[in-house]
Amino acid sequence: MSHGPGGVSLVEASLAGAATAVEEARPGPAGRAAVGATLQPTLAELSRPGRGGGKVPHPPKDALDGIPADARRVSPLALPELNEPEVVRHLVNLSHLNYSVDTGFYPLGSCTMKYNPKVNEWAARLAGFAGLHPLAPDALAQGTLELMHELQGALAEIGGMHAVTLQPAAGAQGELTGILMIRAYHRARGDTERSQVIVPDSSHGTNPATASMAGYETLTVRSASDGGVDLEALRSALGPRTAAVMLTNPSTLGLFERRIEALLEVVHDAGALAYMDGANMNAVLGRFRPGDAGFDVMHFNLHKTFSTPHGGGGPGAGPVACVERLAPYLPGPLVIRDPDGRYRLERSDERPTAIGRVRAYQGNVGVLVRAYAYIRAHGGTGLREVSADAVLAANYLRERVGTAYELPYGGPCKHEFVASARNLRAASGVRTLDVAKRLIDHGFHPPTIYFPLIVEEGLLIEPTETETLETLDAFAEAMLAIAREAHDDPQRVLAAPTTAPVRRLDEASAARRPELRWRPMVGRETPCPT
Amino acid sequence: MSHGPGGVSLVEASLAGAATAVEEARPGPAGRAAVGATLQPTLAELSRPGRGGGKVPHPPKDALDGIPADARRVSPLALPELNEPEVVRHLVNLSHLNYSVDTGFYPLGSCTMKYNPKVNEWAARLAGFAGLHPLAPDALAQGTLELMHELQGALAEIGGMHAVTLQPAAGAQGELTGILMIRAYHRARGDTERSQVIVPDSSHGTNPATASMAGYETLTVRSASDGGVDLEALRSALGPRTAAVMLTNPSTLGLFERRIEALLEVVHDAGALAYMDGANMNAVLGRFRPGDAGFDVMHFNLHKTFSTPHGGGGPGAGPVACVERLAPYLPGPLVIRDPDGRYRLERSDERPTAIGRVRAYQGNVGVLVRAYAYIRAHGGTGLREVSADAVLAANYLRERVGTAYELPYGGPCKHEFVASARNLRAASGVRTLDVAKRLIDHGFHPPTIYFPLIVEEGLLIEPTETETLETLDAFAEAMLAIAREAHDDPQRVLAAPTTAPVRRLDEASAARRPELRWRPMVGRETPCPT
Amino acid sequence: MSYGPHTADDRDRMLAALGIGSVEALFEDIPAPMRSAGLELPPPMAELDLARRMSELAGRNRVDLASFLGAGVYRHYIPAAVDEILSRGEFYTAYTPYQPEISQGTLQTIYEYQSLIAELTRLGVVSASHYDGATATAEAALMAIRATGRDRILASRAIHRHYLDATRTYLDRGSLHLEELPTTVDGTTDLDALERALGDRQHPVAGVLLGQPNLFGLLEPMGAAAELAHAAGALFVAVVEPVSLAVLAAPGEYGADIAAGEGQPLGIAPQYGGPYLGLLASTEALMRQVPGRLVGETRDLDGRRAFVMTLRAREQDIRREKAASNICTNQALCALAATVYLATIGPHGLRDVAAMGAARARELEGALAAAGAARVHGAAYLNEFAIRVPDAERVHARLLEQDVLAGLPLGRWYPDDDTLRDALLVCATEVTTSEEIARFAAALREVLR
Amino acid sequence: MSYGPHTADDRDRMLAALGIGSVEALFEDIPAPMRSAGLELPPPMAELDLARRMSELAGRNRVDLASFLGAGVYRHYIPAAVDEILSRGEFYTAYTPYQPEISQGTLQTIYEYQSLIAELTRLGVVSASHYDGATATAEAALMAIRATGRDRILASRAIHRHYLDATRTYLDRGSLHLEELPTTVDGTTDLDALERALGDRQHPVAGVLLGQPNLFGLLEPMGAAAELAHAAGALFVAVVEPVSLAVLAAPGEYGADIAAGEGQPLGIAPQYGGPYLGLLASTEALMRQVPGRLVGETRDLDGRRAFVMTLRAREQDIRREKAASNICTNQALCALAATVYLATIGPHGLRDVAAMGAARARELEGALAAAGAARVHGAAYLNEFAIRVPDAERVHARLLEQDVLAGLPLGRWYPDDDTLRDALLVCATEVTTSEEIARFAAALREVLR
Ligand SMILES: Cc1ncc(COP(=O)(O)O)c(C=O)c1O
Ligand SMILES: Cc1ncc(COP(=O)(O)O)c(C=O)c1O
Repeated sequence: MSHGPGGVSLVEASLAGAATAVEEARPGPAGRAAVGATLQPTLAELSRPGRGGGKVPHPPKDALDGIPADARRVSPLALPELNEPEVVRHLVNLSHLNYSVDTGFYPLGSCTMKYNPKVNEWAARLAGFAGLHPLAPDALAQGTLELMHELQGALAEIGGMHAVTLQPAAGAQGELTGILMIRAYHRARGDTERSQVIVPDSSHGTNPATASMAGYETLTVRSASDGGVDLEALRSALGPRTAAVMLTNPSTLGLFERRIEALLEVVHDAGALAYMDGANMNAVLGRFRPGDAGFDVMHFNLHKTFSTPHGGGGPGAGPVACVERLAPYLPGPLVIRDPDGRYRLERSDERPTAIGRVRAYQGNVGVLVRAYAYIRAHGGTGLREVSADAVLAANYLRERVGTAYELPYGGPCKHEFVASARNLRAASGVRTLDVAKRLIDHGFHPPTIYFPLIVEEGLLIEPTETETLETLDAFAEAMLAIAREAHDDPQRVLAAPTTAPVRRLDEASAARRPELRWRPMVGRETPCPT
Repeated sequence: MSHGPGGVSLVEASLAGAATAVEEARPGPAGRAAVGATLQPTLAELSRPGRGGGKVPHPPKDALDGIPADARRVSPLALPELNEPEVVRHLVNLSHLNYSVDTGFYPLGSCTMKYNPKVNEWAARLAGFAGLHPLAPDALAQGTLELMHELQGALAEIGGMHAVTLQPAAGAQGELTGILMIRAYHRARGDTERSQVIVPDSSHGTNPATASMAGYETLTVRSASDGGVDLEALRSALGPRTAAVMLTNPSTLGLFERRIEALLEVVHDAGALAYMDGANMNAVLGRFRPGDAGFDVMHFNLHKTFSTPHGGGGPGAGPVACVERLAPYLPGPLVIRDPDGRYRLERSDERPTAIGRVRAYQGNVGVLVRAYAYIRAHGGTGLREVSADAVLAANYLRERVGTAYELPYGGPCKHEFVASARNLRAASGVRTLDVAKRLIDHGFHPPTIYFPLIVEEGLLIEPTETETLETLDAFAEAMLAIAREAHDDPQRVLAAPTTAPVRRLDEASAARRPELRWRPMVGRETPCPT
Repeated sequence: MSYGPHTADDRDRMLAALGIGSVEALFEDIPAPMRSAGLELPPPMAELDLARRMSELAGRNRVDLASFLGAGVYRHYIPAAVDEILSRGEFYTAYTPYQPEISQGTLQTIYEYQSLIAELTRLGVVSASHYDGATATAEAALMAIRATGRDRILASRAIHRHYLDATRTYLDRGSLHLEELPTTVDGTTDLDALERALGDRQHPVAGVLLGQPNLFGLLEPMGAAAELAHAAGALFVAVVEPVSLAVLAAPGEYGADIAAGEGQPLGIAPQYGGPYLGLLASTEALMRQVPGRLVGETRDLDGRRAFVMTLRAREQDIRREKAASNICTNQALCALAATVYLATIGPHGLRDVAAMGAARARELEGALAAAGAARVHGAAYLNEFAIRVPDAERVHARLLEQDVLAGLPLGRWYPDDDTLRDALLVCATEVTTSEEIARFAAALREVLR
Repeated sequence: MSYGPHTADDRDRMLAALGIGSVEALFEDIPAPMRSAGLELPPPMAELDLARRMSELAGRNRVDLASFLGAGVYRHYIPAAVDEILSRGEFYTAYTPYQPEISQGTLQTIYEYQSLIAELTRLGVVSASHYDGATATAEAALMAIRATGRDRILASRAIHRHYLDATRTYLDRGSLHLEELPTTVDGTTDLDALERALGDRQHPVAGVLLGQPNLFGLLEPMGAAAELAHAAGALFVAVVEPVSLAVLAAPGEYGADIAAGEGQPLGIAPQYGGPYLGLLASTEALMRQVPGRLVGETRDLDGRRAFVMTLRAREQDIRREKAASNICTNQALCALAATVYLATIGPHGLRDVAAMGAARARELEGALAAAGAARVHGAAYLNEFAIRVPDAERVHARLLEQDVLAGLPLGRWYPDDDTLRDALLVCATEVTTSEEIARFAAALREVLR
């Protein structure tokens, strides 16, 4: 086999060959570049029998003599064999193929791709935090327990809630936790007929999916023309079978639910509980506390509101906060401060009403460490500044983008806003997807598109509170330029992206004939070199 | 001012504008790219009065009352004002403009750009190493002192020498240290007429520069046609005024000095001392010990032989090892192990013959930590494998490249070899510089070119011992392809690079009208925001 | 400290563009009575002060004991390259690769992760990636329920308690049933009981779950259990520890339909509980039941190979209430850690890790037995086992005073079990030293005296 | 552990291509008698074992004391962003930017570094970058000698001893002269002595070197000294501490021709001595005398702005024995650290750092005076000063037992000076806490009792 730099295998080489022909014909960093983004072979293609090793000492020969033959692995362990230099080079080069907050503006609506302070990364890696076993006795875990206790308190204060569990691993798991707590609440009251959960049609997909996962039937109510929940529609959906209503506030349209008082009143009048999806809390920090407003339970998305990094898709954390009457059902263990000032995990017999665990151990503590650091860095006043900056940026950008795109809903918006390319499509055939792809050529990560599903040709744009005015302006100008391009030169927009490492992908055949892994490397395993 | 993503200022924007026009006309990642390498504005251009802050607490208002008025700064402190997110984004994007060992093959002859193991980076950052003050009492520094003592011993063993100082900050400073020790030696013997240092014409520039810096006259002797030092030329240059001869072995032509026994004999016969530039020791680790051969003093380049990273131009470290008769002159303090097993720095009165310090404190200890880790990881046997792999790779590549380029010297080579594009130039007008630039388009860092100065159209190619055979083959193929291109399509080679973030630079006007800094930002300073 | 970017001047310009005088105007949509005036939280901190506070808290934890605690989370050597790659902003500050053209880094690493875990488990479809071992186990149970249309899960009581708890929580919707299978005196799952439970024609079983090694560190008769399950039309779910798969039979080898487990041992630090990585692999037949993200290979318009999220019709953002799971943000960075770990350690290294753990554990068994504490169970183990000591909680506490963390007192998790009330579950890995083992044994001898 | 990439098969293929049977054949050019059979060094270590060894050594150092030791190297808070950027392989595994087309990252950061230091010092030409403060000082002296054609340097004895030592070493070639200028009783350089020394018509002076603050932490009369130097046709070299330049007059303001100094305080960890960063800045008139690397702005063929190493005819690889210095590998990564530090901390932050150090130092002065140790000198100081205690070495050792690192006993560096024999040089920075100051004072009171 012949190989390129970093070991491009034959397979890849033929790919590269195909690409090279094209490369000559059009601009863009196709094929290989000395610096910048270059497609890479897979680890399997880079693997050579006999490479690797040296990380751990060799065990004695008889180490496995105690393992019965029928429990042993028979198949070869055909993992790739590489030396550290190739692994590192492979991954550094792959990293260059990613767009990230650390390299550019990432206005991905609903996801709050704001800057992640580096000191938080440093803190989370401290040996005292990172090395602590989740079953370590409380006496060994006083630092982390204190941090978690303080974080429980801070989130309760921010939510205007009574108690908090840090256990859920993400927003969606927070939702599940909250809904299961609601079931436990109704059940404890003997109120067992409630089998439905109501969500607005603008809600995030995790809301209805959570309701189903918890065994509820989902009812979807439509939004009013102003983007808020249609009060009448909600009223008629509600009834004795309603267990809960899940509202996102500010909503995934970036709007504060103006009729919130009336909505909560009808929910509670129906004997249902009100769940708040708090994923968008960065818009209202220090300005609106769901507990004060009458919500019963909510989750936070630490990886959004409190700036823990999104990690290419995770990890995050989704703590749940609730009012006093739901507190008995929070999954245990909570973190408790004893009168002597020592911290400990709650014992399972202390709160037998708790719903079961939703995961192992105490939660994504590494994420909690970062969120704690973020909250302490900002303090109460700083968090209020966060919401001011998030909302100001979104409204400013909305104003600018609105000169060329439709704005289906009135303002002010909160942390994000929806625009629509319906006008472009009608005039030029250029769709939202094309606008998104063309933004890539202009150097930006596209917004969330076609979401919420209720908006035709929707673009959900969230600038976040950490971007400079210069960046907002540059993005606005790119959006306007694309609108002009759609008019003057639609082919150019339809062909986008042309400057990314790859052009648009064939997603249809990927789904038709899923290729989900390297072909097995069976038989290529080699005996240990030593 | 209008700004682009990451805040491209007007200045930059007009540059970018210029680039964009061109971008359309030719392939390559010119202008802005969503991922990959994009030129960046400067920090000054990104600066906005009033940004930044929050890293350290504010001092009391009267903090500076004790400073007399005439000692105070009057000029504005017009440093850039940025928030952390912009700083990070700026630098991450700048990093993408660099070619590095972690992203590709870097056969820069004489520089030994081999892979730098990550565990060494981790180790050097351990708080116990990184946080230690250089004047900390010995009792607080036992870990680092033990490491340094063991490293002194290991380098003595590797060099076949009697004693070692770890103080010099780089190879060049090691040379200076060695030459000053030689002067001290002659001086101590009353031998004060020796005012000349001899170097071969193939030597690295630091050798003659060092001799001058130490106040010696430099005599350059020519190389023989086999690349080795011309014994007769050396003999006639030597005399009662010769203080030292500096030899690099293996030489910067990648050749082991075959006449080394005879050379050292004539040097010593003339009463001169023999300095060995040990920058190329990776070729002969465990196979040739300069002290055994009769060299009197040598330096190591830890950033080459022992794989500490080159850091974009440094830091490195250049320990000096010597035979017993020169040991009295090593600059102090050495690290000493007392009979009770405790480590300490030598006191200045213990070795009054020592030459003065060549720098402050104990050396680039952070680099020493990495080199120590590298040596311990390999052990004696591993270091011998290093030299085998380095030499095998160089000879293999030499064999392959030699099919299209001239090889001015016979083999075998050691860690590197010289090729020449003289044949290409004669046939097609394509020069070594053009070959180098075209290698960039093929995805490689070019070799060192026009060095050593004695080789016409020379390319000094050092594959190092950490590159795979696939990478060596791909590089060879690129070299051969370029030779073919030179023949078939010389314009293409002459126009290279076309896929790098910039094309060839106007170096002449840079030197004619040096622009060495941003225009001062005077007057843009703002009062502290709080 | 604020990370906000705006100067006063920037704010003024934006307000002017909006034609308002103050940012407060943008919050007037919040009904006045519920508008909050601020938060009662401590004041902001400069980074220096924050760093000091964080160091202080981290310093209050103790991670320097001789530790023999495993019970699902294992200390392993993590090569330095892993953290160096994970610290790259291009990876950790990106999000779910919705835009594949500028996300090939994340996409390809997920694809490589899928491939690596497929090879380890010998099961073709790997979902990248679930929250942790517990939720992966719960999702595996739900998959079995969806795939069979049945509602009854049998799970060995020797599966990690938290996994069982979480699975029970996930299944707690009235219509689904989870039953625990007892263990025999040798510590492994009672196959007779399994056969009986499967035999209930009235209530057919969707899935059978066994751990390998089980919570007591013991090797279960996976092949036999899988056969029984299949004979009854149920799926067989293996809850596995990934490092062990270097030396123990792969789930695909003994006929498991699904493998679930905790990926933490693959290069992820303990962190007091997470983030970790839920492993979930299944046969290709179950592909469309798989919850969570899948990445597939495809081509771009110019024919270049590229990767993309695929089979997305299973996911919540597309299918809402009909989705296979509500999972959205999950553990991509942890999957990257596992990818880098496996690529760096390699097949021989992984086998060395597993075998060295076994060797150390045998050394530990010998030393503890000599100190007076024999094993509880008779079955074979890999690198973890239970010992019997009188008054386990007291012994555990006394050893803690000697800076020995003597594993987990099993009575905490099995308070009603006479055999386990006096048991300590202890483990060893390649980072356990002979010196630590000797310290443990000496301290134990002292305590037991 | 070997990082070597070759499989046995690879090696065989390469040997076959070379037509040889063994790699030993490639070493036959080493004369047999000097061919070595191997090295007596310990055996290779797996990364796990190596990591353990390195942790063990690091753990043997003690960096947890309340430290008041400065003397040229200062503990400052380093924002986390600095190390994150420095850990990027693209920066630290590149080399000198010989190929500018693929080195714009390094080139631009060096250019930014030059600009930042130019602003700090108010001197236009900054060389990036020298080994440390000592060698930068020595190079500054050599620059003055080259620029004036004279051979005599006057240097205050209150410059850091190591800088003076290194400068003496660099000048030790027979033909050059270094003389020390005395200090007056207030601790600053004796200007009368300077004037006298400059007055020697027989032996004109090339350069005058003063430290600001000087080694004793005191503020020197830089303006007056510069005037005297210039009046005698000598260059004036200020040896400065960069953080102090946020609040103290810049060298360019008081007429210095060259500024030299130690860049360590700008975001670089102490590391027991290095790598650090030699600062070297000069007026534009001296541009062609500057040793080391200079980066300039230029354009590429398409008119894009780009950066390139320039004025290279001063460097050893081009000019060999005629070069301005032998410097080659130097401290680019440390210059990057300083760049990221300055960009992150900003002008206001840098002023806060300097002023907070001054505030803490005054607090320290008060506390130590109350404990019975008064200052030695009368001149003003910024954040470092000397106190007088009886038997300084003993007091220092006793305080060490209390985990207080009481600065530097100045008698070590000035053994023949009666005033300094009983002096401890102590400093405070923004990381010094009031609690540490109180501990120091309490322990000192105890010891002095
Ligand atoms: C409004 C909303 N709700 C819920 C979620 C789900 O949170 P997670 O992705 O953490 O599961 C998200 C995030 O993606 C969201 O934007
Ligand atoms: C042969 C040789 N000698 C000396 C040196 C100088 O070493 P340094 O760059 O560390 O000063 C080098 C390195 O660049 C070299 O290659």
